[in-house]
Amino acid sequence: MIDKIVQTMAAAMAGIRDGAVVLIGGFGSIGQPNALIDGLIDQGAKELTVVANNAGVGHAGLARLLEVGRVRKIVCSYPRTTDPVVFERLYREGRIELDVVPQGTMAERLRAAGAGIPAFYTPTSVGTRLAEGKEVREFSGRQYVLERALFGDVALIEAWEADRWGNLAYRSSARNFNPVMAAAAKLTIAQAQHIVELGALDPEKVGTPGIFVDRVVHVPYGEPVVT
Amino acid sequence: MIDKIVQTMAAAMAGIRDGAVVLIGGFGSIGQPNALIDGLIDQGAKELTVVANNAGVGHAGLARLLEVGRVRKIVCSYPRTTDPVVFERLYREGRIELDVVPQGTMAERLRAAGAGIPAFYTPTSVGTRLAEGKEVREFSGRQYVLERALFGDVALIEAWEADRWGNLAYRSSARNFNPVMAAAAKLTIAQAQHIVELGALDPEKVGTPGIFVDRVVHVPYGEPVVT
Amino acid sequence: MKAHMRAELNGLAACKPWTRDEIAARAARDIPEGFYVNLGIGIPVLVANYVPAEREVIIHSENGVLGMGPTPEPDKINRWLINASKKYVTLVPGGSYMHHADSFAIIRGGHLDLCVLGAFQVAENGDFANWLTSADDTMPSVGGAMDLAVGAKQIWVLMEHTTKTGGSRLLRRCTYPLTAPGVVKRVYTNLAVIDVAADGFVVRETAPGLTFAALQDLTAAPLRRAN
Amino acid sequence: MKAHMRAELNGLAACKPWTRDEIAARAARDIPEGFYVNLGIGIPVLVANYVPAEREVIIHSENGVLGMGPTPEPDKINRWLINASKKYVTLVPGGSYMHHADSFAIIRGGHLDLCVLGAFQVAENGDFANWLTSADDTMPSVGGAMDLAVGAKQIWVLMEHTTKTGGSRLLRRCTYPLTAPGVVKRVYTNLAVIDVAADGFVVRETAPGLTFAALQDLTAAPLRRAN
Repeated sequence: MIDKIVQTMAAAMAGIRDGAVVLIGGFGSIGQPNALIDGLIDQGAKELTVVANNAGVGHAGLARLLEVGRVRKIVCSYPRTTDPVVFERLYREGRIELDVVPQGTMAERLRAAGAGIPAFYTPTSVGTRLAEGKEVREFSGRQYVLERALFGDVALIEAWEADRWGNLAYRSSARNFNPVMAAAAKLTIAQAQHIVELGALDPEKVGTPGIFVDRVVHVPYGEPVVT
Repeated sequence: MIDKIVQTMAAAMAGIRDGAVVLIGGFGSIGQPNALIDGLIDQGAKELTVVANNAGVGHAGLARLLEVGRVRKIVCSYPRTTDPVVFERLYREGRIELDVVPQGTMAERLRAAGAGIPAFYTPTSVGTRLAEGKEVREFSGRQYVLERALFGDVALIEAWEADRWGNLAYRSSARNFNPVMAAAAKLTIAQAQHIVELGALDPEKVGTPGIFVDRVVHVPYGEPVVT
Repeated sequence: MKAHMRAELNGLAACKPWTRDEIAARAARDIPEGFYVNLGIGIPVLVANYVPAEREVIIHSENGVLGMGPTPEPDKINRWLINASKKYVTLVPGGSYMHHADSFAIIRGGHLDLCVLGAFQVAENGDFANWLTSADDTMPSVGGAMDLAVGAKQIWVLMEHTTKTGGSRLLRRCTYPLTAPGVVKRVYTNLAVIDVAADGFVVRETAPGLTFAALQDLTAAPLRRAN
Repeated sequence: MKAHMRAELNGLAACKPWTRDEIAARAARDIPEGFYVNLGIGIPVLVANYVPAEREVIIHSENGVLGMGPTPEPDKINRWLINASKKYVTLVPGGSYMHHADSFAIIRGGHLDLCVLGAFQVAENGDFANWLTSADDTMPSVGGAMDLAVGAKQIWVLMEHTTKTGGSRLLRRCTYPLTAPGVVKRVYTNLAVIDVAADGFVVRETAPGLTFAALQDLTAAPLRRAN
């Protein structure tokens, strides 16, 4: 019997190595797998490259991962938040590397990684400093930059419901980056508010089929707090 | 009030020009918009390029569109069917052009067209005759071919449910090419078995949001027949 | 005394600049029914409050919401539903959710009729800058702005006409790093509604009591009157 | 009398070649629990019937079905649910539906553990041909074969060992146009189970009563015995 549900956070985090590229779902705090981030802190992997839309708020979740010094580099679209105190200090002190990627390009690069597309052309950022040094090519009279797939060694995902095959369903705008990140990593770990019986999820609204998910942890934390 | 539901097939087909590239949804007869194909035959546009997974079975639907001489070229992955009599004759007589595209490449080229990606690299077909004459490029030690987005002037789509904003929900494997084609065309026309009130579709399982749909026709034809 | 300050004293004595809400309301008036619109952070998000109730305009939020409704009553908040500014919103009947790659496929693929963005600077050639105020910003945050700028069919900018120190935000050429070149179609400021035509800025409307000459004095690029 | 016909008389007198169902059953035995598998048209689809009921193997069909179950009872057919061979199938609990681009993202993105395909020819270097029997086929139909061939983690071929006229389908080099170069890992025929190793074909098992020498006589490429 396939059972991807793991009973301890330690089991969920097993095997994550120093230097790993870690994709972290969420848009702000909605859909962000905070319990898994805390699990990763306890697990101890360091020198990480984190890919996430933001760079942490206050001192919890992603900000805490940065604060305890585990992140060498962050790839994100929008480090500015209501309280980016941790990232700001590390960045100013030159203790963290920042790679700013347009949000849609980040989403598409992750999607490409999951879909077996090594590279694609996009109009986004042409003629701006974010296209500097990149290959630019014309198709049908318009210019596009070449962007590469963005793979993860690990993806940390948050979902609303999960079953033992790792099928995930999301809730409202908490879907965001989670499905593309789940497909883009070698090892995908999901936290879910609810574990349901196999067959309980509507097959028309599975947001991430279990083929993309390796481990599921039950984390019924209740309502997220917008930060 | 936005109302994309049209009352006549003539209104649904208005403006389709000779020479148009017409994307036709479906995998075999499941999810294939046969009523719209008949409407297109009545409308009269000719010299069409049709993009569809198959090339018609027997003498109905897509096969009939071919048989009445409206199709100059077909782009498909699998012309061989249980009864490809019409396509086979036209092709042998040199009266129709055939462009065979691997099924996944076809799906991805359509998805790219809808997503603003003019071109991408794929490993599919490298080292085969379908890659002949195409740009091949190496990424991380593996070879890939460059494929271009595949745009439609018109898309003919079949859905299970639709509302007046053009939101579509699909049923089981009838989803297939319909969502990517809906997004890849300038003018997208959908036939739906059921018209529902705005708000009746579950927002978590809208298969095609109305932004991709221009016109909806109510065609409650019942059960499809596998051919 | 600098030219713009003299102009402020001369031309603005009798002038009532539009408030932020009035700028938003003025732009809302120009959005036709049936438009699919994305509203950026700042004054743009206020536009949603001013679309007439009987006019159906469908609002997209890049974090995966199509059909965004107004701020919920405090006791009716769905804590999984936020907009791109990370504020609680609602979903209107006919709305739907999608993941980030699908959301940016809508944006990049040219499916939005309009995107309304804030900006630091707009140039007479349609270039604009809204993500970095100088070359050495410590928190370069691009978000989805570059994708929206090149993807939507039309870009409007809503902003204050001048900086806090009175400098013009409308320029011959942007001095801040670009978000995208040549895309802005119209600018709504607290002082005027200005089209960006092939040959530069064209004033369509000025705030009550503001003369064309006074507006020109406050603007660091030549203005033309609309015919 | 040709060599292969002599061999047939000599070596096959006492031999009981496996039937199509036995080939499928033999392959099914080798599929581990938890594998995500795509089954091609022909003998491969029969594999689904022989996976032991207690072993969970998740079957993918490229037309957007993950978790395909057996043929339904005639009175329980869902007429919107077919497989890639356009036959009615079922969905198992835990199954889900997706559109074609997402389905081929699973395929191309390397998420399938195994793809079992039919073929006309397999070469000792792992090349195989399964879509065109000659250079001038009137109905070149590639379907999803090329995507599957390069996308799945492992490719097995199930086929008759020889053609109807007795020619070997296992060759030093393919003479038909390739589906993909260098991808086949194992071949199950009616006469043997053969690995495709770095240095060519390695026989793991032969049909009851068939000698290695007789098998070699029927095979147009050198065979080695497994250690």
